Formats: sequence, C-alpha cells, structure tokens
Amino acid sequence: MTTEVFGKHKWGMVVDVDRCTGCQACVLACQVENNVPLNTQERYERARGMAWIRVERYWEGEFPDVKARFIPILCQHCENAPCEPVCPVFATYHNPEGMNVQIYNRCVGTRYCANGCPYIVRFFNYWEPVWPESFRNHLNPDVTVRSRGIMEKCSFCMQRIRRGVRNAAKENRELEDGEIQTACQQACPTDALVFGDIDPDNNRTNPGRAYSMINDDRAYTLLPRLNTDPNVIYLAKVDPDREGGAGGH
Amino acid sequence: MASLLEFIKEKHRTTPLWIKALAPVLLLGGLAVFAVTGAVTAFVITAWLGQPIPVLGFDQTVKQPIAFPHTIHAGTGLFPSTGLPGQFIDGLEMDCTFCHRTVTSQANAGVPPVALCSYCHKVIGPEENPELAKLRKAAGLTEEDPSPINWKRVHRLPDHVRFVHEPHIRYLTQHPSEIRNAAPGVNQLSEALPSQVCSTCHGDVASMLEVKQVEALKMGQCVDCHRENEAPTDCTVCHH
Amino acid sequence: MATDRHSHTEVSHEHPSAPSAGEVVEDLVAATGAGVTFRRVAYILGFLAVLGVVGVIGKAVTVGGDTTKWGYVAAVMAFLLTAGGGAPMVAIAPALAKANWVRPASRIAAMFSLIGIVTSLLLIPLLVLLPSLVVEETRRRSVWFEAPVYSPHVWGMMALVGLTVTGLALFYASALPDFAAMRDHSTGWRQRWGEKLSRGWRGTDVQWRSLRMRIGMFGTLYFLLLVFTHFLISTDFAMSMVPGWRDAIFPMYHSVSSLQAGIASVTLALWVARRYGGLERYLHLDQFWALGKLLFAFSLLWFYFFFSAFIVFWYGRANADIAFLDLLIRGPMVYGFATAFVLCFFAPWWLLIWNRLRVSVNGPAAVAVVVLFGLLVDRVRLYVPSWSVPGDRIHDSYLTDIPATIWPDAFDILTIIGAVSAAVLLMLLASRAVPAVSIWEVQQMNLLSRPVQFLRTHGVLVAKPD
Amino acid sequence: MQQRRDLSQTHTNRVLLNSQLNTPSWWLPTVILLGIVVIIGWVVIGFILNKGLGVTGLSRPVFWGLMIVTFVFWVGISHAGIMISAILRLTQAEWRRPVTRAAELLTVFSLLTALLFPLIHEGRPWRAYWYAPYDFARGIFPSVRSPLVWDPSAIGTYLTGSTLFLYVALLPDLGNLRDRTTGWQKVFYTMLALGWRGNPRQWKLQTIGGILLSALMLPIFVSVHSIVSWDFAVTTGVEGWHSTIFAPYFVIGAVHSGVSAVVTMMALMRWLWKWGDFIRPEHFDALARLLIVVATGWLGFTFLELIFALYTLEGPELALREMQIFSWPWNVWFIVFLLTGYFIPVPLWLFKKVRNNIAMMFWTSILVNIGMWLERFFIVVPGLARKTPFTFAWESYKPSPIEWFLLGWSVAWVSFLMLLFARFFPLVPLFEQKESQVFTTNVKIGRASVPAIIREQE
Repeated sequence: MTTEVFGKHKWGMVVDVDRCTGCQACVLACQVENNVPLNTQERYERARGMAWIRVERYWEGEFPDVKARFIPILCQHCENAPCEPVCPVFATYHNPEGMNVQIYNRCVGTRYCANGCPYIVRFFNYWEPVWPESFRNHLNPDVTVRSRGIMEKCSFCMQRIRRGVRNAAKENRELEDGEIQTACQQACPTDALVFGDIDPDNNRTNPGRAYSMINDDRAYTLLPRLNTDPNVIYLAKVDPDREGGAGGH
Repeated sequence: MASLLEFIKEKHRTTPLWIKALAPVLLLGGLAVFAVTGAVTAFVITAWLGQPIPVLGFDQTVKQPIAFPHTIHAGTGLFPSTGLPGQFIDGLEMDCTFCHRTVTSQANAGVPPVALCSYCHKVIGPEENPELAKLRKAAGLTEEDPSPINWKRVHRLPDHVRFVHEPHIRYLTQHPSEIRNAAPGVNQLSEALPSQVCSTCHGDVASMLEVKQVEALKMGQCVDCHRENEAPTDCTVCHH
Repeated sequence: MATDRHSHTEVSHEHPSAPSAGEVVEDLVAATGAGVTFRRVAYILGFLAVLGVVGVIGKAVTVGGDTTKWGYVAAVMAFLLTAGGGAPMVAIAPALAKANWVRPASRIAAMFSLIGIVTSLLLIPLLVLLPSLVVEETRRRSVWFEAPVYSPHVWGMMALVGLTVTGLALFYASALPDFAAMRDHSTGWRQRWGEKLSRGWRGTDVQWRSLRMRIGMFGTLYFLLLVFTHFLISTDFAMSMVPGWRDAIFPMYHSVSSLQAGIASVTLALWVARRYGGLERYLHLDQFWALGKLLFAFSLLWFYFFFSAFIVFWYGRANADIAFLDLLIRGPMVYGFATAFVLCFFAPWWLLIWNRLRVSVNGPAAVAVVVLFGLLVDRVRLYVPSWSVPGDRIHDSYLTDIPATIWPDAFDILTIIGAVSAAVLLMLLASRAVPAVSIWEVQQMNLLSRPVQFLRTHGVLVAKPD
Repeated sequence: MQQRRDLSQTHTNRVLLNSQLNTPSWWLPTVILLGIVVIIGWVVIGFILNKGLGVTGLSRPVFWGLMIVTFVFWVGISHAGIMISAILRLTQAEWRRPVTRAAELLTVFSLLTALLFPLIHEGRPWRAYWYAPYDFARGIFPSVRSPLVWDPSAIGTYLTGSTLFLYVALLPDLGNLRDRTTGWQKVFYTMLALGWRGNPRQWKLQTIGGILLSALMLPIFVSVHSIVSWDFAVTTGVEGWHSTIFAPYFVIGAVHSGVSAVVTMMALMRWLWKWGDFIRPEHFDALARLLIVVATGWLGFTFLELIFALYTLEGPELALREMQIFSWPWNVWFIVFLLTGYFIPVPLWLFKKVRNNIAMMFWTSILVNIGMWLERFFIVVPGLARKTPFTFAWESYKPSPIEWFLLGWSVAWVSFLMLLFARFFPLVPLFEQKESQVFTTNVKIGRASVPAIIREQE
C-alpha cells in the first residue's frame, strides 16, 4: 500500500475532566499552532475573542459547598452537527473521517453555522487578522491564514493528521496509535486530552488509547438532549466528597 | 395601381408609434443584453472548463534575475546560450531532482541554494558570460559583496491550498500510465523516474528557455485528476 | 312552482329563479315533516348510539384505569369536536364577510353545535383517566404552570361545555324568526313549539337589530372558544401524554383542521338535505361550489400546518424531535399517517383542482366524505399513540421507547360508531324541530340580489347593507 | 360604500394623474433630500464592504443582528402587496381597488431592500454567487438542505411575480398616460404601454393575467415568510427559535405589519396628492377591520409561541424567557412591543370614529410597525445571546451606529423609490377606479337605499 488512504479512521478526542487543572496551556498551544489571531483586550470587550479551545469555569453545588470546576471546550466534531446542513455553500460538512470540517476558501460568511452551534465553538473573523511584524515569520506554514469575513474553528489539527497519514503511507506502514498528536494534547501537562481513532467498527489489533477510554464509566457527552452525537467524549470529574465518587457535569 | 400605392403609403404612415419608438430601444437593449449574457456565459464557460483566459500570469513567462536556461541544463540537443548570443551549447540532460532535491520527500520541490550552482559554475562557463557573472557575484566568488538571488516564482498556488509534491511524485512514478505530457515511451514503463513525472503539471520544462506555467492548475484540474486516479477528493486533503 | 322545479335538479350555471316569500315559508316549514324512511333511519341510528354506550361501559369494565386502551375514545372525542365544532364557523365567518351564498347553509351549519352534547358526554370518562399533573414532585408537561392538580380537567370541561352552550345559543338566536314562521304557518305541535320558542318575535326593527347583534356576538365568542377549546383539548389530551412533545402549532393545526372538517360536514349535510330532505329548490350549485373552494383551500392549509411542524422536527433532529416523528409519523402510526395524509390533503387537492368536480353538487360532497374519514384517521394517529405511552414514562424529558401499535378492539369500534351515530341522530332530530334551511335568510337573500342585464352580459346585482 | 359618489372619468383622470402631468412643487425638494440620505447610505454600505463586519456591533454568540432583523421586517412589509391585491381580488372585496397599485409597489421595493440586507450582512458578499448552481468544475453545488438557499429562491420568485403583477396592472394606465403626454414622455409611455388600446381582447387578457398571477402567487406569498421563519426554526441549538409555530406566526405577523404599512402609505398619499375623493375613510375603515382580525390572530400566535416555550419547563428556555420579559432593559422594550404591536392600536380600531379618522389611522399604523420591528428583534437577538449554558461571553448585543443608520436609511430608500415611481406612474390605478364606478350602484330596498355591487353571474 503506497497511496494515502482516506476515510479509514474516525478521529475523536477524550477529555478527562478529572485531570484538567485549567492551566490553559492547550489554549496557548492551539493559538500558536493554528495561526489563531491574537486576542486583544478590545476584542474580548466586544465579545469577539477567538480560542479554538477554551477552558470554561463553572460552579458546582450550592453555597457554601460550592466548587470551581474546569472543562476544556473545543469543537465537538458532532456526527449529527447542527452547523452542517445549514451552510448554503458546503463550506462546512462532515468528512469521511468523522470530522466536522470548515473549508475557509468556500466560506461566504453567513454565520448561520455559528448560530446553529450549541457549543459556541465557531468563530468569525470580523477583521482582517494582523500580527506584529516580528510574528510574521512564526506563522505555521501548514495552516491557512484566515482572511476577514469567514468562519473558523478547531480542525483537530488537520495539518498534523495529514502529515501523519502521509508519513505512514510513505513508509508503507500502518499508522500507529498516538503517532498523531494535536497541539493541545501535546501541550497538556496532565495528559487530560487524548486524541485518536475511536471508530468502533475498525478491526484493529491494538485498540488505541482514546478508543479504550470512550467506554469508561465516567464517559459522557455535552448536551445529549440535542442528539448531536459528538466525537469529543468527556470523562466526568471524580468527586470523593460525593456518593459514588463521580460527579457529572 | 395608384390607389394601391396610396394604400401602402397610408398603411406605412400609420405604423403604430410604439413600434417606431420601441425599435431603437429594442436594438440597443438587445445588444446590451447580448453583451451581458455573453460576458456571463464566457465567465461560466471558463469556470466549467477550468481554463482561465490567458492573461495575468498564465501561459506567460517571467523575467528572472538571472536568465537561467532550463534547456541547457536539462535538455538534449544544441541550445542557444542565454548570456552569450550566438553561442550554442549541448544540453546536459540533468535530472530534475539533481537541483530540486526535496521534491521526492517534501511538500516543496525546493529551489537549490546558490552554493549548488556555484559548485559547478566555479569552473564551468566562460568569464565573459554576464549571466554567470551575476551568479558568481551572488555566490560570493567575486570581490563584490554577495547578495541573494531573488528568483521569481512561476507556479504559485493560492494561499489556501496545501499542495505536497511527495505523494504525487510517489504515485506517478508507480503509475507511469497516468503521467501526462511525457516523453515518448514513459507511459509504457512499469516504473518511472521522479524526473519523468514532473511534466504532468509543469510541461516539458527541459525545452523552455524561460519557464512558463502551461497548465491552469485550477481546482477543477486537481479534482479531475484525483477522481480519475481514485485519490481522495475530500476538501480537507488540500484545504486546511 | 312545480313547473320549474325540475330545472334545479340538474346542475346549471343559470341563476335560480327566486321563489316568493310565501312559497319559501310554506316549503320550508313543510320540509320538517318526518317520513317513514326518516323514522327507520332514526331508529337504526338510535340503536347504534345505544351500542356506543355499551362500548364505553364495556371499555370501562374491561380495562379499568389503564390509559393505554382509551386512545380510541379520546380520538373519537377529538374527531367529533373537530367535525362538529368547526361547522358553525361556516355559518358565521362568511356572514361576517357579507357573503350571500352562505345564507341557505347557515342553519345546518349552526345545527352542528348540537354535536357538542355528544362530545361533552364522551369527555366524562376521559377526564377521570387523565393522569394527574404532578406525580412524585415531577410535573408532566402542561400549559398549566402553578395550577392545582386537577386544573386541566376543570378547564377542559368548562371550555367544551362553554363551546356547546355558545353554539346552541347561536343556533337558537338565529332561529328565532323561523320559530315565529312555524308559529304562523303550521298546525299541531309545531305551532305550539314555535309559539313557545319564538318568544314573541314580531319582526320589529329593534328585534332585528338585536338578532344581528346576537349573531355577531355569539359568533365571535364561538370562534374564540373554539380555538381555546382546541388549545386545551389538544394539549392536555395528546401532547402532555408524550414526553418531549412540544409543538406550538398543534392547537392551531387542530383549529384549522376543525374548520376543514366543519366545511366537509356542512357540505355533506347539505347534500343529504338536498337529496333526501326535498330542499333542491333552496340548495344550489352556488353553495356547493363555494364550499368546494373553501374545502380546497383548507385542504392545502392542512398540509401547510402539518409541514410547518414536520420540517422543524425533521430538521432539528434533537432527541425529542426524533421521538415525536417516530411515534406519530414513522413508527406505530405510519399507516394511519399515510392514510390521513392522502385523505386530508392529497386526494382533496387533486380532486378539487379538477373544475368538473369542484363546480358540481356531488363532487364536493364526495370529497367531504373523504376528508371526514381522513380526519378521523388523523385524530386516531395523534391520540392513540399519545395515550399508549406508559404512565410512568410521561414525566421523562423525552420518549426513549416507542410504544407498539394499539389496534382497536370491539368496544372501541362500537364507541366510534355509536358516538358518530348519536351525533348524526341529534342532527336529524333537530332538522324536524326547526327548518333545515333558514327561512328568513333565504327571504333576505331573494330580497338583496337580483339578476340584471349588464352591458351585453348577465349579472347579479348584490345589495350589501351594513 | 356609503361614501360612494359619482365621479366623472375626466375628473378621475385629472386628479389621479396630477403627479405625472403637473408635478407638485414639494416633489423635487423631497426627492433631493431623500436622495442625499440614499447616497450617504450607499457610501456607508461601501464602507462596510471595504472594512468588513467589524464595524457592526455583532459579537459572539450574537452573530446575527440588526440587519437580519431589518431583513425580516422588510420581507414582512412586502406581504402587503399580495394580501391586498391577490387575496382581496380573489375574494372580490370591492374596497381593495384604490390600494392595489401602491401595495404591490411597496412589495417590490421592500423586497429589493430586504434582499440587500442579508447580502451586506455576509462576510464575503462578493462570493454570493455561490448560492447559484453554476460551478461544475469543482463538482460543488449549493446545499439544498440549507434554508439560506431556499430563501433567495423564494424571495426571487416573489419579486419576479410581484413585478409582473405590477406591470400587468399598470398597462391600461400607461396607455392612458401615453394619450395625455407629449414629447419624451409620450415616447416613454408609448414604449411601456406595449400598444395598449383597450380593446376587448386586451382587457380579457389583462384580467386573465391578473387572476392567474394572483392565484399562482398565493402559495409563494405563504412560502416566503415561512421560509424566512425556518431560517430560525430549524436551529435546535438556539432556545426560542426551535418552534413549530414559526411559519404561520411569521406569515400572519407579516400581514399585520404589511397591511399597516399600506395604511400608513394611503394616509400619506391622501395628504400629499389630495386624493380625498378616491382614498376615502371607508377604505381605512375596511383595512382597520381586516387589521383587527389579523392582529388578534397574530396575538394568539404570539401567545402560543410563548406558552409552548414555557411548556417544556427546561432551564435554559426559562432563563431566556426570563431575560426577554423580565430583565432590564428588555422588559421595557417588551412592554413597548406589546403596546405598540397590539394593545394601543387594536382597541382604538374598535371605534368607528378612529377607523374613519385618517390621522389616527396614520399614527396607529406606524405604531404597529414599530411593534412588529421590535417583535423581530425579540426573536432574533435574545435567543442568540442566551443560546446555551456554554456561552462564556455573555455580552449583550449593542448595535453600532452604522447598523442603526442603515435601519433608518432603509426607510428613506424605500420612500425615495416610491416617490420616484410616483412621479412617472399613477399610484392609484385609474382603471380600477373607473371599474369600481361602473360596478357599484345604489338600489332601493323597501324604504332604504342600499349600496350594491354588480357581479358576474356565477
């Protein structure tokens, strides 16, 4: 086998909320890897900040037994994504690898997809992105720089996936589990993010780390009532104070 | 007879005013509609065929800082020298990958560093060739300060396209029947050399004194070729 | 009079010749007489109605408190509310819009409010069976937020009874001059009956003014109550039983299909009155043609309201949306849905778009039968699966298991036949007690419109008093 | 009909063609003034295209703002045309006659305006042609699953149909104008009149054309605003949008605002061109009675929409409604919306005196459109602002001055187009007016003299 085979994998991510410390290393790594424009104070004040992955803080319990929790939220790559059918020009669609992808050059900027997204992980370029001159040569050459007027969102580091698959094909071998790492996963100090193939129909000898985690007792998905069927699976926070130990989100 | 003539005259005189008035407008309006339709049709047809109109770079040559002849380096036969008019030099039949070294392993084919040029041109080529003098200056072989050569890019894909040479070379060397614009006989080979593959997109560069883009390299072309060869056509293969 | 009677039996575009005011009274009062056939039909219907009572009792005895089996009773109740409740609107709406064609049909339309009696009776067993609003601290979905546990029951009953009473009031108010006509132009019990009910009607200006005011008032009130009743019945008796079913258009869909069914019922009743009641002289192509047009319009509206809900569920794909489609359209009720879709929308659409059928007497009547049957199936499709959701699941956030198809048993069939028969019987009896075509409306119509020669063509001059 | 009076055809011609034959003196200054606003508006649109949507107040998650609200508003106004000219034509309502032309015109111009807003609201409007199925080379068609593809096709069809309808109804009057003008005007009207001579065959074709177009446009009329509503309703993720009632709710709301806009316009026409003989209080009376019914229906739908939103008893939905109705400053606007949309105008319309008072009708109909604009704002913005629990940037949307300006500009732009049109074409159809004169009469019934209409025999 020498050509790149497409659609063989179904990518997903497991986020162990119990391990997340809310350190935001993933946010920074993503920003650098994916040429996400710099967020100035003015942008945040106008609620236009961009972060393909963000760490949300939420409170659990009633005062005084209240606890701060962290949960990283990124594009859930829903199998049944509300953002996909509404795009009039197929700029966003579901690809055979189980990912919800955004094609920048096809986007006309209706922002309809962003309305549909219940996780609010889609971002619109209100302005042409600018970087300080000293940053210009630091941009990732493998990632398109998005111009103004289009949507963008987490791509599961598509450039890394493509490179990994290509390398395996070049060396005429199967892709190894863990060979492809997303930028956020690479940066996570507590190993809370695990990216990998989660296709249940894939006959594999080695199940892979992400795949072995999705059937965990603690596994859940966000907003299940909307039936979006995300490919990002969360593992619930373990709360020793609580009966049973595991607290849901 | 006279009365008939009168009748026709009368009839003509009473041609409804609206027809008279409408005629020039219809004529002008018709022409305008025709022109607009024509322009739109031309646009649509070029989009369908994936063939842009030959302006703005396509099918045109670019003046390079040094008149580098691909002919002499890669071609076979006698070719005119670019620096010394009237002189002819035998083609060297060099392999494409001799200079474009990363083409079989990486995304970019790679423009060779000037050191690679000067490795040969330290000795080869007469002093009086002005083009070689520029090269030697750039390579720091002369007294003057060296300065980098600002090669002009001929094949440029839009920023939102991620083209990787390596898998394309790999596939075509193993499937020589898919190579286009190739030298005779290449398509019958069981395995081709990387340098026999380039012509598919770049044409016969070896015969070009000044390199020009011969294929439109529009998305339609990429997609067609991918479909014919059962390569993936998912958008994310090239756009991310 | 007898000489040109045959000219009205065949369908023609000619304007019917107007009978004189005296003829109208005599004809229409005479038409209230009951023949042998009438009696036979009435006895059969009465027997069937008794069987219906047996059906309800049998149901109560065999299934006890289990709501699952009561879906068909709920469905037939909703159907009667739909078909009978909407009909009086046919009399009111065009009257408010000053349409002349409706005058001969308004009495029959108003008569349909009698069906409310049957509907109200059917409500009684169902009210007992409705699951309570709050069970173990969890509330089933309801339009009542912080209301007492039994509030839906109380409101539902009040709405239905109120609707019936208003309908009867409308019927009686508009029949006053005709009772007076019976008083003056008949003998025996009819005269006494007319004397009692006409309440001293003399036809003074004041009396006419108050008559018009009453019709307008009761008519408006009836319409508002109709929408309100459908709102209550459809939410409390269907939507609240299916977890996650949240369909804001549902009450409106009910109201619109109620108007559709009302038009169909009136068309059918007019056809029967014309064919068997000896009223060819008063019920013309005009009425059927106009009703055919309305039926066509409302059949299209049925689809519009259905589709407005469908596309939102189908596109939305949330769990509740999928469960709803599975339950009512794809799952246990798929055949019911397909039948209702064809009979309520597809068949009327293609039949009534055909000029020869729409512009005829028999065509709209035939389509009316189709539509009425379709709406019965539609109510079955909506109510039976709702009632078949197990009682302990109706407090969930959405339906996870789709219940299986519930087929009608013998008691259900008896109940349906009995309820419909009782309704028809009431109508038949009423048509003996008061002329089925309003005497004063026909007289007024003859007064207000007259054929005229207009340039080179024939026209009708229609006077429109305020 | 009680105010019917016999008007000679000469009088009708003279008065209704006054704008074309003797332009009133206020016309030019008004048009120039509006024209300046219009030009500024186009410059502002150019500025948006040049700078990008950063100049708006849009944020995340409020990705759709004032421009979409204004789009829905103008599509709503456009529903007046078919409501008045098609539905009332098919139901043979006599009082529609003086209103038809202006209502149709309002449809065409408001649709043009409506189409503009989503276009400039796009990130890259110059790529809008991708909505059309043209590009075979890449094998990508527009996604027919997207309501944004249904939208342009529905609105485009409606616009085409309305324009045809307007033109067909304009033909007899164009013939009339041609015969009364000289010089370049004659040439102009001659071309447009397409040889209208008013012979029986032409009249027959014109009538058939009108009736056919009315019948064919009815489904389009319903579909247009339904599809606009599905832009919102198909979205599960936004609380307050995913409601099955949206399609009929939007349609009836559109009729409410559209007919009110027609009332506003009729009052203006009556004042500006002094057409008191033709646009009579009875017409306002009839429109107001129609509006009472429509408004009450609309209120019923509003009520159902709210009730069924609360029906779920789901946290996020309740939170949204709480914000929309009770929290500052939304609560004030919500009350303003209810008052202007229904509770001030409708009770007033119940009085015959108000219905027959042109000034009152003018102001109440303007109130309705303020309320209906607010209604659209209440649908679009709060839903987005409180979409799900994941909104980490709960910033309320503040429209930028540019967006407010464009809202006002759109009104000026439509008025500008209307005035421009009114200079060259009669706003009240002359032939309808004359037809009405022929068809209506008074008959004596007993002691009373009752207005009557001559109808074709059915």
